[in-house]
Amino acid sequence: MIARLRRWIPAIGVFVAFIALWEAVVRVFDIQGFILPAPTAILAAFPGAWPEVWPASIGTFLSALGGLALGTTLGILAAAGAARWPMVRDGAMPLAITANSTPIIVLAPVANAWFGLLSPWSTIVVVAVLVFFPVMINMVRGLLSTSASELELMASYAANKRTLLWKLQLPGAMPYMFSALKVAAALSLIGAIVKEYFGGSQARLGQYLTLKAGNFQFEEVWTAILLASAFGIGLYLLITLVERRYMGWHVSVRAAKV
Amino acid sequence: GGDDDGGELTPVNLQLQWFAQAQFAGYYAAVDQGFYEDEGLDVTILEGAVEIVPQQVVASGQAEFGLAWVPKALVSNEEGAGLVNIGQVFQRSGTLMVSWADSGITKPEDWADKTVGNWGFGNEFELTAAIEKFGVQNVNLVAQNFDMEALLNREVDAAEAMIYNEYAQVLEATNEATGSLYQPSDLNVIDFNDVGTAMLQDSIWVSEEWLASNEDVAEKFLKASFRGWMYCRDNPDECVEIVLEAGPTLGTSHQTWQMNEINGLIWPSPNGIGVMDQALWDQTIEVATSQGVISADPGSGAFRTDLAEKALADIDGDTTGSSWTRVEVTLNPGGE
Amino acid sequence: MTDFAVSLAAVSMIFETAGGSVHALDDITIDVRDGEFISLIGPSGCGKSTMLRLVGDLLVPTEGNVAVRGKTARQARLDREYGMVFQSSTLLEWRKVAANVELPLEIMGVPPEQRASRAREMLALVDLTGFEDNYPWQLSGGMQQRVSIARALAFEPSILLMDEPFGALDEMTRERMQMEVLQIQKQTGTTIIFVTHSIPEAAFLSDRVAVMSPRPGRIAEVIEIDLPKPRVFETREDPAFFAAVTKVRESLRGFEAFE
Amino acid sequence: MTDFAVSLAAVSMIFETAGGSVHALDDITIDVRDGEFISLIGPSGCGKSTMLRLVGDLLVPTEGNVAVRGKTARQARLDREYGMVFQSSTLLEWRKVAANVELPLEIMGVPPEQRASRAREMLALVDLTGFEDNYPWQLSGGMQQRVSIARALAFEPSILLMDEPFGALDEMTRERMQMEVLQIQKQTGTTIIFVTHSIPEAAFLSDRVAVMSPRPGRIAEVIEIDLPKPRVFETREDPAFFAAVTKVRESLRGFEAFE
Amino acid sequence: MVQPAADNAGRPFQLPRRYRTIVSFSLIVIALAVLWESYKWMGQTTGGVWPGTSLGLPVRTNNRAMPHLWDIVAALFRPARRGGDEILLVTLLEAAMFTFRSAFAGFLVGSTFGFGLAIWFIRSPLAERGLMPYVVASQTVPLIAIAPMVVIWGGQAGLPTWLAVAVISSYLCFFPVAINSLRGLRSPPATATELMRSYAATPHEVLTKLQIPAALPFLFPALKIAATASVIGAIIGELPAGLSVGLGRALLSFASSFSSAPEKLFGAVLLSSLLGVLFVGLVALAERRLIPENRRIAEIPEFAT
Ligand SMILES: Nc1ncnc2c1ncn2[C@@H]1O[C@H](COP(=O)(O)OP(=O)(O)OP(=O)(O)O)[C@@H](O)[C@H]1O
Ligand SMILES: Nc1ncnc2c1ncn2[C@@H]1O[C@H](COP(=O)(O)OP(=O)(O)OP(=O)(O)O)[C@@H](O)[C@H]1O
Ligand SMILES: [Mg+2]
Ligand SMILES: [Mg+2]
Repeated sequence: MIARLRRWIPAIGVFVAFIALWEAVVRVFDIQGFILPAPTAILAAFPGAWPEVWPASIGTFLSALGGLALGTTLGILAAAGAARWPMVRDGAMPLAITANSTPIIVLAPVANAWFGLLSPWSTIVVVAVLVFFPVMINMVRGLLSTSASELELMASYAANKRTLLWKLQLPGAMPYMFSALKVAAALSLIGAIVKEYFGGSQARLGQYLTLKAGNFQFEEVWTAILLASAFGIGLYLLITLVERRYMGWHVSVRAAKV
Repeated sequence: GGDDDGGELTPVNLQLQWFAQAQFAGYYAAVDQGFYEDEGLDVTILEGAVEIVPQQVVASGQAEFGLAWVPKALVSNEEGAGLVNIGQVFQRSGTLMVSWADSGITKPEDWADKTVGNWGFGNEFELTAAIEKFGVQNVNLVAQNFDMEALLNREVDAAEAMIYNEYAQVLEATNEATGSLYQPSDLNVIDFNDVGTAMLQDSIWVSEEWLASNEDVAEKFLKASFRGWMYCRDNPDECVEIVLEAGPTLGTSHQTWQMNEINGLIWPSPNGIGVMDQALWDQTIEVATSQGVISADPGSGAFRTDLAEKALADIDGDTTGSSWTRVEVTLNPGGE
Repeated sequence: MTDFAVSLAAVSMIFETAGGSVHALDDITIDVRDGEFISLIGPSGCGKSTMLRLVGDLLVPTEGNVAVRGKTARQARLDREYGMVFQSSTLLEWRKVAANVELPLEIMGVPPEQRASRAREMLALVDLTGFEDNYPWQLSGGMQQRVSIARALAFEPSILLMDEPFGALDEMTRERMQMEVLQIQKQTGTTIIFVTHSIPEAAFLSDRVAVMSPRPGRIAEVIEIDLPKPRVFETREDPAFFAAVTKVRESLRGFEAFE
Repeated sequence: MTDFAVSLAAVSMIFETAGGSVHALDDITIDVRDGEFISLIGPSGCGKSTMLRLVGDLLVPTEGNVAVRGKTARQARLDREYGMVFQSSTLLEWRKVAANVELPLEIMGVPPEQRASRAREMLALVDLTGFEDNYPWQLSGGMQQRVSIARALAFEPSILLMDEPFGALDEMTRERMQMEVLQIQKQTGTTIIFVTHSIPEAAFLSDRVAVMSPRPGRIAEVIEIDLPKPRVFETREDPAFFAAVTKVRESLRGFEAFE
Repeated sequence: MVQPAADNAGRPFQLPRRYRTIVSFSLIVIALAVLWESYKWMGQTTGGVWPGTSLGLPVRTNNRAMPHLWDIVAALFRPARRGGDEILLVTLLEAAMFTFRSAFAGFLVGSTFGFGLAIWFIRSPLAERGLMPYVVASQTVPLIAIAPMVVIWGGQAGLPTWLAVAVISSYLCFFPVAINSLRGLRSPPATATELMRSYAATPHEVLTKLQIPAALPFLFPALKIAATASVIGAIIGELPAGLSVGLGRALLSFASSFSSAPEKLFGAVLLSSLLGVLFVGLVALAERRLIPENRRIAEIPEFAT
């Protein structure tokens, strides 16, 4: 338990140092609030902002989670298809890249036109598109990284492709999948917030940010940014925990523990 | 009075609220026609985007001049931006609430129990003021994108639209039922100038601090800009061309429409272009304070007319545009 | 023809590599009787593992034909006739020891409780009781090899292809494992093709020993081991056993001398 | 004390695993003389590889102390005293065979031409000329093992730790490799700690054989092999050789019987 | 690690890889096009519900949400605006070239930084534990909210604008590279690490001779992700930069006139996506050169039934 706490000391230390530095810089150089508000000012803005920013964060976070789930699922499915049929891989990869390189700012109006401004699906789908590619490309590599001898073993059991996928390729792809998930988790929040800049319900972080920035309330803007970060870090930690639980066998997790 | 000391131009930046379009034609024309150069200024026009707040850009010193709506700039000032309005270019508000003719929304009270779109970003104050002013109940406010999809898809019952831009976009869209463009008769329009909650829009802002030592630059900038706008009043088609050059992807008929409507927001300028109309200022402040947009009257220091007046004194030609008349513009599909 | 469990007819295998083509096996013809224990012995790199792979349909011969119980090797594989012990133990690193042993049972649809008890039984057989919950990397080399033997035996295949299964085991453990395999073969009539480098091991276990010559791998001689069955501990003291060992050794040295 | 190449004093090693702790080595005390060839022999899982890792400073003992030429094991490692042959061949899969052999030379800063010629020489020694440009996966198991032997010998370490280096080799190749290693040791005075499962091999090669008992691994007996040096092919016919083999075997069976 | 067996012995005929890519890509494109048009046709015929039901379709089918594909293609070959002489495609290509520069610079800087960060973290677990949460946080800070600040700070520091854009682009790039590299650098087998230890190899040698080669399979997917992210980042970065050139600008102006001229936006989307494809293609090319044959994506052999 103490050892566990000790793991967090560096992170907390950096946090304290960073905040102190931030505050000092703002004070010493007398930086105006609209360029960079001081941490104390942001903290002071929290109680006032809370009733508005908290529900907005929850709404955004849920959309991000929904998109993350959808995009990850589709990414894994597509990767499974691509790993199984080279034809799919050759044809679908360029398309996946195409979809992914579509900047969110244009996905937003298209998604609004497709699903409706007010439909939660427009945000979920934008996030899913954004998340899809990192998951798929990592998973394709992961699914195809099984060693020849393991394949031979499965072949000797006349394992069919489904068994191969479930018992060999998917577990073997776990190191890739968890890396992809970490990237995807971060992307999902960016995606959701940027999408919300382009309309939809007003009780969302993206809208909150535009409103407060437009009103020059940058302390409030930063409360939203900090909340988004907190959610992002939480999601990341959750993934890391699951990773440690289910991937303790992998050398990269063992190596990280030392 | 040009600068005589041999072509040493003073570089300054102008931050727009949005990307190049006829809304900013006067400034582009002033660059194109060399009006700024005449004043010894080298003006770089910085285009805007969704997330750009011109007040922030000006306050942080990235641009000397910024365009902003009056209420938005006043909000910024309450947060310490320290900006001064030195030229009130638009004399009236260009904001409309557009709804379908069959929805029967003809006055603010009809918004009750309806879904009403707005842009946020400080562009919504006229709407919220009207809602309050008429005591409209149960308005479901949603953020609309900067296109008119929400209205076209009937996701919202009424949508915010600028007369020079989004309103035109609806009229450039094809009615799939008839196969031809939507017509003004398909739409009901509520004009905030009529509602009485109109607020002053595009105006030129500088930081107080900067202005203290640069009044001459400010005056020169105003002079050249006003000449640009006058040029666009008298030569709208040329100005449309200039704007099209700046943004090679814009629609021609759309910009022509916009030029015409923008001229309508500027002209006539009874006190001369850029000089604040105190009555409209007072209305803006009153609406803004009563809405809680700003907490208190900013007082008389928030705008100055002296610089604009001095600039006007230097300009030959019609600075009030009392004889300007609107022309008929035909919109093409897609604004082309 | 269908009497034979495995028949290789004029089988050749050539690998193409960047450094040129490697002629691994040349004109291999041999028939393995049903229930037979046959050993392959030969110098390192002569193609023993390749031959097992050909029989197991993990490689397709460049030339020639492999038949298994009158079927193609492929069909036999699909019919799950083979159990394989690979030269490297090839355990799945994300599975604990018991789960590795259960793998073939899972694939073949054995219900969970049965799988678990079978795995326990097999691990006891290879003397690894108590290591069920370890991961492969927590085992010694010989222990890993024993897990892979347990895994191959777990589902009672009709043909066992074993590639140096006892290579990393000490003499005592090796002898015990030899007896276990013979015991299992006697009970189930499994046909076993067995690769080893130990001449006494080959002689002790086999009905026949195929001696292979180096690259390109050919079958130099097939030696019948005329020892009574079942083989017991005392077999090793039998003069016929020594004779067989000597015969195999001489056969192996034979082509060495030519080199 | 500094006369000894390697000294283990009261060394214990305990591994913590999810399934409980494994007491791998218990109270190991042994001194290895400079230039000595010592073999470790013992049942699978008794801790032989663990002991090599402790000497090579790849593991740190739970208790006790390892000294190498009067230094700590760590210092000896940093001084590059060790050459290791691991139980699994551990070739880097992205390097061709020759590049794998060159790896330690690269790290030790040998110039490229010298590296290349040294690698060629070593590959010839292990009889793999012609396979320089193959990737490891294109080699047979025994060939991979030989590459890893070539790699360990390439930089002439002063202490060689070899974990079943000849396990996957046929008898002939094994004998040739044994002679090569003895030859190299004679020339360079290398100290060799050697793990094997083959009793004759241990007897033939070693000055002393340490017989280990199973879990927790202990040194049951250290047997001096009193055979003339250099060992030659005929040594295997020497009655003293058979006596040594029998002695080791009996020592090994000894604690088996107790179990 | 392709099994040689997979090629011969009566396996179905397979096109060479190059053609296979073209053929299957075209097939999928055609299939999607047919799907698009028939879905649209169905929606328009039934008035936006599933045939025979009153269940609404998930995606609208009007001409704005789903313009006819031929209209989109035609828009690319019409002048960008009436009276202009440059067709939209050329205008967009010019914009794309501009954006590519920032994106490429951002990609290089971001990937290098991400990789460097991963190396630092594997060397110093303390640094990892201290900084990793903030690396993650950096990615959840909405880029679009800080892009204007970066541009402002960059301007104050006197950077050329395209460089500020590149910085924003690199900000999106470095994270996937850092995460995947971190995993990859830790992935060499334990025995290989022991081998290097036994040579007392310096951390630098362990890195170059063991960890980096072992990390390549993880690195390349990350670089592909970074490649597409760099384009997205550059486009987002261009918006607050107040530039009048670049894809970001073009996309924003088409997005704002989406209601009246949707085909143009779709055309621009197509082109900016192709920029990403091109970029990823370059990375794939590098991958093919850098990873030896046997370590590249293995085909699953036709073993399985
Ligand atoms: N996938 C492959 N690609 C190229 N060459 C190969 C491949 N597999 C095996 N070879 C070559 O075929 C020959 C025979 O290899 P094989 O593994 O069958 O030998 P082996 O008899 O099992 O040897 P060992 O006793 O050392 O395991 C070797 O020369 C080897 O280099
Ligand atoms: N990393 C580890 N974690 C946990 N247990 C381990 C680890 N490494 C070895 N062990 C345990 O230590 C004991 C000794 O292992 P070691 O590898 O030294 O045996 P060995 O004598 O080399 O056996 P073999 O002859 O089979 O190679 C075994 O019981 C093994 O399970
Ligand atoms: Mg072999
Ligand atoms: Mg061992």
